[in-house]
Amino acid sequence: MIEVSNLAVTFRNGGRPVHAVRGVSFSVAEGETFGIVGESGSGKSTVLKAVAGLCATAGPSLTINGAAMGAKRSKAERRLMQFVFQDPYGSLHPRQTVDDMLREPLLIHGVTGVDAKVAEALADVGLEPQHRFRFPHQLSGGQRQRMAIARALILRPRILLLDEPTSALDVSIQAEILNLLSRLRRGYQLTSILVSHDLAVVAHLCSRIAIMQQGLLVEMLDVESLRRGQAKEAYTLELIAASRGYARAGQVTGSLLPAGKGSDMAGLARAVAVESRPGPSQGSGRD
Amino acid sequence: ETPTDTLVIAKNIDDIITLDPAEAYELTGIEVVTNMYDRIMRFEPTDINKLVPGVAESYAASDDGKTITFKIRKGMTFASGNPVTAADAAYSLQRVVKLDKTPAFLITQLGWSKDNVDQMVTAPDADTLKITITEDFSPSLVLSLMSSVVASVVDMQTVKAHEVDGDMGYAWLKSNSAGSGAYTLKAWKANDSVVLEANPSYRGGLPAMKRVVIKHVPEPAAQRLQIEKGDIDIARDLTGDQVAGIAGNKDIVVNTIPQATLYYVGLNLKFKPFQDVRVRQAMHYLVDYDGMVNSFLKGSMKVHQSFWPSGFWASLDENMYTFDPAKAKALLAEAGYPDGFAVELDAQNSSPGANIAQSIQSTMAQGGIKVTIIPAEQKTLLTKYRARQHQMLLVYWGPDYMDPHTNADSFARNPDNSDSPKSKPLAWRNSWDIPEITKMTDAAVRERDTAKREQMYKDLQKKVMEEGPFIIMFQDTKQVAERANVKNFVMGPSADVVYFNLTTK
Amino acid sequence: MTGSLRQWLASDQPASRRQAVLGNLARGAKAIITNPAALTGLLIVIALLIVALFAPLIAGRISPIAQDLAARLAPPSSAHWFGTDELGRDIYARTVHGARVTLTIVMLVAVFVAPIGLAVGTAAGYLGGWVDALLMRITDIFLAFPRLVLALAFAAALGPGIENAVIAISLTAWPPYARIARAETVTIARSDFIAAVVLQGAASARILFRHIVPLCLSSVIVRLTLDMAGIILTAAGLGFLGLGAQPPTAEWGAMVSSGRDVILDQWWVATIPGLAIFIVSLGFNLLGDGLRDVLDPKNA
Amino acid sequence: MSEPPLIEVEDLNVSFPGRGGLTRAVRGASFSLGRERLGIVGESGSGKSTTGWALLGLVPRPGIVTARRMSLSGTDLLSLGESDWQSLRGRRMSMVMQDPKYSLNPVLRVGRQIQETYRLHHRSSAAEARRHALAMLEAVRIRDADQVFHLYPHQLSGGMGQRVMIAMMLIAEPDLLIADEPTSALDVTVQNQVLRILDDLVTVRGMGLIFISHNLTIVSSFCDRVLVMYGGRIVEECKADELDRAKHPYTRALIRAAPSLASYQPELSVVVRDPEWLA
Amino acid sequence: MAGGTEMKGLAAGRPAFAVVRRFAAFLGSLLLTFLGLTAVTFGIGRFIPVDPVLAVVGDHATRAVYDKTYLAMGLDRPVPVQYLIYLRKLVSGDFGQSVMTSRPVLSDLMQFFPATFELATIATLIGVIIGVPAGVTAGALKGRWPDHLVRIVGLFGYSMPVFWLGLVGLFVFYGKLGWVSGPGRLDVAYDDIVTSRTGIILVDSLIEGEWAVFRNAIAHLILPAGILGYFSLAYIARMTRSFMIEQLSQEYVVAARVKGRSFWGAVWHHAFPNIMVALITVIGLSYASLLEGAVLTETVFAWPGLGLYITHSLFNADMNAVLGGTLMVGAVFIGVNLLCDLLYKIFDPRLRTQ
Ligand SMILES: Nc1ncnc2c1ncn2[C@@H]1O[C@H](COP(=O)(O)OP(=O)(O)OP(=O)(O)O)[C@@H](O)[C@H]1O
Ligand SMILES: Nc1ncnc2c1ncn2[C@@H]1O[C@H](COP(=O)(O)OP(=O)(O)OP(=O)(O)O)[C@@H](O)[C@H]1O
Ligand SMILES: [Mg+2]
Ligand SMILES: [Mg+2]
Repeated sequence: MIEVSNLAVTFRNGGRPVHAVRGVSFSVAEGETFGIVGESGSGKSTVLKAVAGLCATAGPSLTINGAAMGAKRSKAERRLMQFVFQDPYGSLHPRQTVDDMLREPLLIHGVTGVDAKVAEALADVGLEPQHRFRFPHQLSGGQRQRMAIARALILRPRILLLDEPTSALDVSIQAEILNLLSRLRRGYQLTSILVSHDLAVVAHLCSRIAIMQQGLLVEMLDVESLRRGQAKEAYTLELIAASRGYARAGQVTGSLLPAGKGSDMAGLARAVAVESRPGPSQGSGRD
Repeated sequence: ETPTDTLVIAKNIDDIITLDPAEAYELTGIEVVTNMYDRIMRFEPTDINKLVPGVAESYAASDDGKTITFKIRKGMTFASGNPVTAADAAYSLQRVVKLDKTPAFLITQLGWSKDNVDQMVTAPDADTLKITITEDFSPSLVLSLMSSVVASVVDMQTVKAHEVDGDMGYAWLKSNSAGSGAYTLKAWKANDSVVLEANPSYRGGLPAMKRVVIKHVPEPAAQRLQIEKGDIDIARDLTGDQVAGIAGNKDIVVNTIPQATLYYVGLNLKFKPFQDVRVRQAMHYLVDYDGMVNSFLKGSMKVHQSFWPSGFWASLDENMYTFDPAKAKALLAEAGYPDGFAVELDAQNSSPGANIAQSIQSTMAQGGIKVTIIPAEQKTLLTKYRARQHQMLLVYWGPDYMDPHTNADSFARNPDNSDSPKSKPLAWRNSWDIPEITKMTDAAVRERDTAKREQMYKDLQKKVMEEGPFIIMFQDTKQVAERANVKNFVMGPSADVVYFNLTTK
Repeated sequence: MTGSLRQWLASDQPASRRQAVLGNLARGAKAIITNPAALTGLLIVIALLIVALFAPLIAGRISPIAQDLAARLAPPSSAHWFGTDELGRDIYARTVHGARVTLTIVMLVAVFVAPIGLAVGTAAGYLGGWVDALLMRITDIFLAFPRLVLALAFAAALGPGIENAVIAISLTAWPPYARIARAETVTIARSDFIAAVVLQGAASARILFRHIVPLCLSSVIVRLTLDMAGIILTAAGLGFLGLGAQPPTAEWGAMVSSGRDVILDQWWVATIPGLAIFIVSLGFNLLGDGLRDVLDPKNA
Repeated sequence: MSEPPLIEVEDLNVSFPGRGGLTRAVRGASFSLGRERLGIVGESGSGKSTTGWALLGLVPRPGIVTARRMSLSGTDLLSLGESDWQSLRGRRMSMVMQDPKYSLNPVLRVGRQIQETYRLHHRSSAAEARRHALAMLEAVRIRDADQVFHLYPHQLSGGMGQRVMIAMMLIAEPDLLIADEPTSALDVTVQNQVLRILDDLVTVRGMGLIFISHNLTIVSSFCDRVLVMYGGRIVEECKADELDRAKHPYTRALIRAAPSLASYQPELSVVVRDPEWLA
Repeated sequence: MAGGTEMKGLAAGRPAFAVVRRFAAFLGSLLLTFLGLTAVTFGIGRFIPVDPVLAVVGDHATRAVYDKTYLAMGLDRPVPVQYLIYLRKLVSGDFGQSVMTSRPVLSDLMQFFPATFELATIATLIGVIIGVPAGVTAGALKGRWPDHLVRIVGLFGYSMPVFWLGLVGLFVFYGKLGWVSGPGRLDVAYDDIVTSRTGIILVDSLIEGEWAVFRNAIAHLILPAGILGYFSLAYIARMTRSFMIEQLSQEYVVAARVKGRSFWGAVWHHAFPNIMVALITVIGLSYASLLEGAVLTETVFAWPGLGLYITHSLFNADMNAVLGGTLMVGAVFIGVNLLCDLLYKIFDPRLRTQ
């Protein structure tokens, strides 16, 4: 369904080129949920945005349903895939009500029966009719993210791109959203790509997981290997270890670490070395 | 407090654009030139009503009146030390004609041109200046012209020394002086000040005020504060209300001096209703002359309705019109405008024009005439006026020299009413086509019998007052506020007769 | 009745779009009313509106243009509450009627400045590239122009009169608005919710007008209310130079300037319209501050 | 040990008057703390941060703080004047905030910001303060401390920024550190390093630590004791390693709601809120 | 200004090239701005309903004189040609002659600008020295009485017409109290004591050590500068206040207090440095607008400044002077912008990296 080959994205940061994504290839089958994890600034969001056509890529590197996609897309191509953003506070227009925002895509595409469709979309994501005329600031974070999902799904896309949909939410809300997503994914037979830095979240939803580091796709795992900790790359192992919680000094880290494959401390030392190098930070996209 | 040997005058001087006597034609410019240059004929500060020889000592006209011979005063020197000779005088006049700047017409109307002026104006010897005219002008008019700003005598040697590319010192003399007057120019800083210094070799003796500073103070209220504080000696631009405000101040004396400037409304005959003389007369009855003069114009204007200001030879002082809406209505009804009409009045945007216009607007409404005021900057107003694009236009007019011909030439003469005439007198600007009256004016200027000539001008004034497209309303009077210790600041009816050299304090 | 209306408005579960919109207006209004400074501003502006609308009633039968040269420059008294001016006109009546002119100026400028500034700023900010470069260069030229020269030149070219003064002021006033709108657009255009609309397939025009402009509008409106005093005073400045309202129209700026000759003896002629300007700009400023607080989503 | 506990709080209430009436952010919280790691967990808006602010006397206007007792090593905090607070803050207790990007002054060099804390509490020369600051940077395991000293916050990565912040807050060697979600803006890998530093501080220096987070995995593995807050109340207090045996239904629901890498459950359990919990 | 248009080219990556390109782009935009300024001004010259010839020859001139002057001023040529001629002269540094002052426009500007500069600088200093602390205080104490006081006082300055304030100020401080000197730049007695080097009397008198002149100049300057300063104070205080409110809600301010900083310490040592960039913009803009010359103030105080000069020239259709003045103001504006850019980099390290 989605075929990404040798995707490269370069930004220009005040004249200085930033190679955010440097040749990433993967494919996602119809109905599959594909996960991407990696540290901050590794290019996860950028990959998603490139797939969505939100940023220019170097050369043709993307086919969807067999059709090559450029950065400029037609309305119909747009309708094919939708996006849910990380920040539920920034992805909703602050001066539009839920109703306005849900109507907008329907109006753009000239869909009829707007009112009924809006009501249906709200029900789908578990929002009450009373939320329909609220502004974003009158909604909680979880409700906002539901709203964003409703907006993404109201056009019945085939592909859903999720950029850390729960990382701004706390655990209890995260659970609700994750449940909602797995339900909808089944109901609508969506193909999706999920980006997160939380391995547990990715493992919960995805069947295959890509690990990114500094713009490169360093490793690809299926969920079973991930759960078992059968990774090759030190970095992946480190991620897995960290998601187990904090290992106090002298305490043995969970059994997930296979013997001889480097230890928590080794990874730490390397990370310290990387971190301590003074110089301009990568600066995350949010600002 | 001002220094004892310095006279400080506050005035709006933003009209100065040059201090060259061949070019200066703005009130402040002429005033400054008057104090820097002696003229062939002049009004002495000791008696500003009498035209007397200046640089000349005496004059004699030929029998046909076409040639006048002046004898130059002996022993005079310019501020530079050079002697004043007839050659200087001749050069000065020739220079004016050859440069042909704005005021040149004052003497070119005598029939002088670039080509003939060297023959018409000559200095046969160091003491004799001989001028010949080709036009039929009465000698008294010619003598008047020899007292105008263009008859200022410049120091030929000095000017020639500053000549660039044969410009006769034009570039230099704009902001320098080369005269034999009471003062020399120390500095002219545009929009700031003019500073004059006493000329020790002046024939009238060294002035008491060693320095005269004319400060640019555009805001009258600021002038008032300054004179009250004693930071200036003379305030020139106080309004009537401000003068009233300082009435009780013993340190300040206010002198009222009638000026030759007239305020009038021009009625353009291109605007249909004004073509009927009854409408024009009706308009005259719809102005509250006395009301204005007794209120906001108090002290700064007096009612005067003929085109030659009172206080001068041949002026007609009877006023025909008073504010009389009933009479106006009757006249308008007769002319076929019982309900009046709507008309635009262009007026100056600052006082007193703005207030006069509003008063006219209000009183004309009583006659059914709906006036819309279009305020404008003076220059905008004049541009429109000269293009004859107004309907009614409130403006002022100052004579160019002290002979009634200057105003008659403008108010009562329109030789060519076509759209591009040789000159644009006021009659033309108001589309007043008057072959008859033009002839009368031409006759008056030729008349050599003074009494007869006077009568002719009075008749002309009457005629214009009755029929003309001019609602002449006021004659300007200047109120000059002086510190009580200032004595003998001489100010006449025009800028040609403002003298600093007798002033003491 | 009022109680149920209040409940209907205050409901956090509106049943219809209309109720939602009205409810939001009501909440905004309440926020302004409960803020003393904003309320003062609002009351002043309302008072100005009332005075402007009902000027003939409020001024009584006194005409703002009737001259009485005999009673000129009279101090405030029971006959003339605010005294009379240099042509004997009643300053009270002129001040009251002047509210109309002032309001006209203010509203007309608003009508010109906001759209020009918004259009230029948002287009430049959203479209970027050469459009941005070109529009911003033009903005810079206008910004680098001596403002009064520009205003005077336009006023002089168009001829005096309120409308032309308004055009002249607007032409000089829009560049800062364009700058604000552009800066805001640049940040808004980068935001996720705009990306969301892009992904839905909306065309540029739709994005600009339905999504970006409404967001810039509030800061433009706020800035506009804060600029009101400046606008009135610029108009007054033009009036001072003879390019404002035409006489005998009562316009506060022109009234102040015509009273300046007598300011030392008859203070009221210039001071009273001056105070009127002060109070009105105070009103607009307070209201503007209040509006900013209300419109700012952070404070909602 | 006769030493009084580091912190004693009894019946702490914090409320904010606002447009919609009074918001009660903290309701009757009581706890005490020794030289240990105390975790506070709870969902967003449950009053975790507000509790921290109250301890520092920095509840923003117009918040109202009341308590029956609030003391630091026996010093009554409730009766302190502003200048007493100032000498207390930074010196006796301090706070590390969630996001170094917003909590470091963007226009000042980090070295200066670290020194500042020291010089606010110690009369010292610039050179001495600098020496201390450099030592502190090294203590939080920043190599090339000399260079980092001269950088501006925007030149630091998130992990480095967080360490700088810790250095800045600890240079005056406070007895108590409140860490308000100090790692949630960080990558998992960096997160561990920061935790390690905090850990050392408690174990080596004997500092008291209040660790605020909503990440149960971290809290349970890192802290000694855990307070669970819900709606401004402390609904549960237990030992960290006994968290899986928690009694309060909210705590239990919270634990179950998190997906786990180790095991897959198709449907995550959702916290069903019971109004009773607030009673 | 420096938008940094995106360029996709090989050269883009090479730093030396980039610097050259940036500089060229900057020069280009500068040139464009000046071209735009002159073109618009030239257009205005055609628009205003004043006959430029009339301004020279006066109302009473004859047709012949008028025509001659018309030709001499080159007005018979098509406007674009006139514009090109003007530009060509400009390139050789010739701004033309002013009709109103009969002098080269350049020397006029050299006379009028220092007066304006002196006034604007002192006024801005007053605005900054009082306005910034007032704004900071108001912002820090938002909603309390110092805030209200600053806002009301500021608003008063914002709303009172300058000619009203100017005249009343003269009346009170000059007329009644005698604390300051009246209109003009110097008393007559002090004229011509110091030679004009910079045209800025304060500086000139200091150079020659003429303290009496210096004192007198101050006495004249203080009131108009105070009144203009009041305006810029009102504006600066208001903007400072809102910047301050914004910054005080930032977390680093709280962090500073956690460290043990007092409230005011956090305000001045932490929040304040962060509003510098925005503040510089505001101050720069208000300074630039004062440098344009304040016509009304200059009128009331008989201050021979640029505003009066340009306005007066405009009303007399003295286009050379207006063009020269406009270019001067444009240059000042651009200069102030550049200065601001420079200062930004000093005050905000985040802007330094490029
Ligand atoms: N619009 C942009 N302009 C310049 N650089 C950008 C832009 N967007 C992203 N980058 C840079 O590209 C790199 C990858 O960014 P991206 O947002 O894809 O990372 P991420 O993996 O999603 O990180 P995070 O976990 O923080 O969201 C980063 O170095 C970022 O600074
Ligand atoms: N300055 C304030 N004014 C009004 N209400 C406030 C203020 N600060 C906090 N609150 C309210 O107090 C309550 C507790 O807030 P607090 O920040 O302590 O929650 P938290 O547990 O730290 O949440 P999070 O995990 O999101 O940081 C919330 O309902 C919040 O809305
Ligand atoms: Mg991302
Ligand atoms: Mg918190």
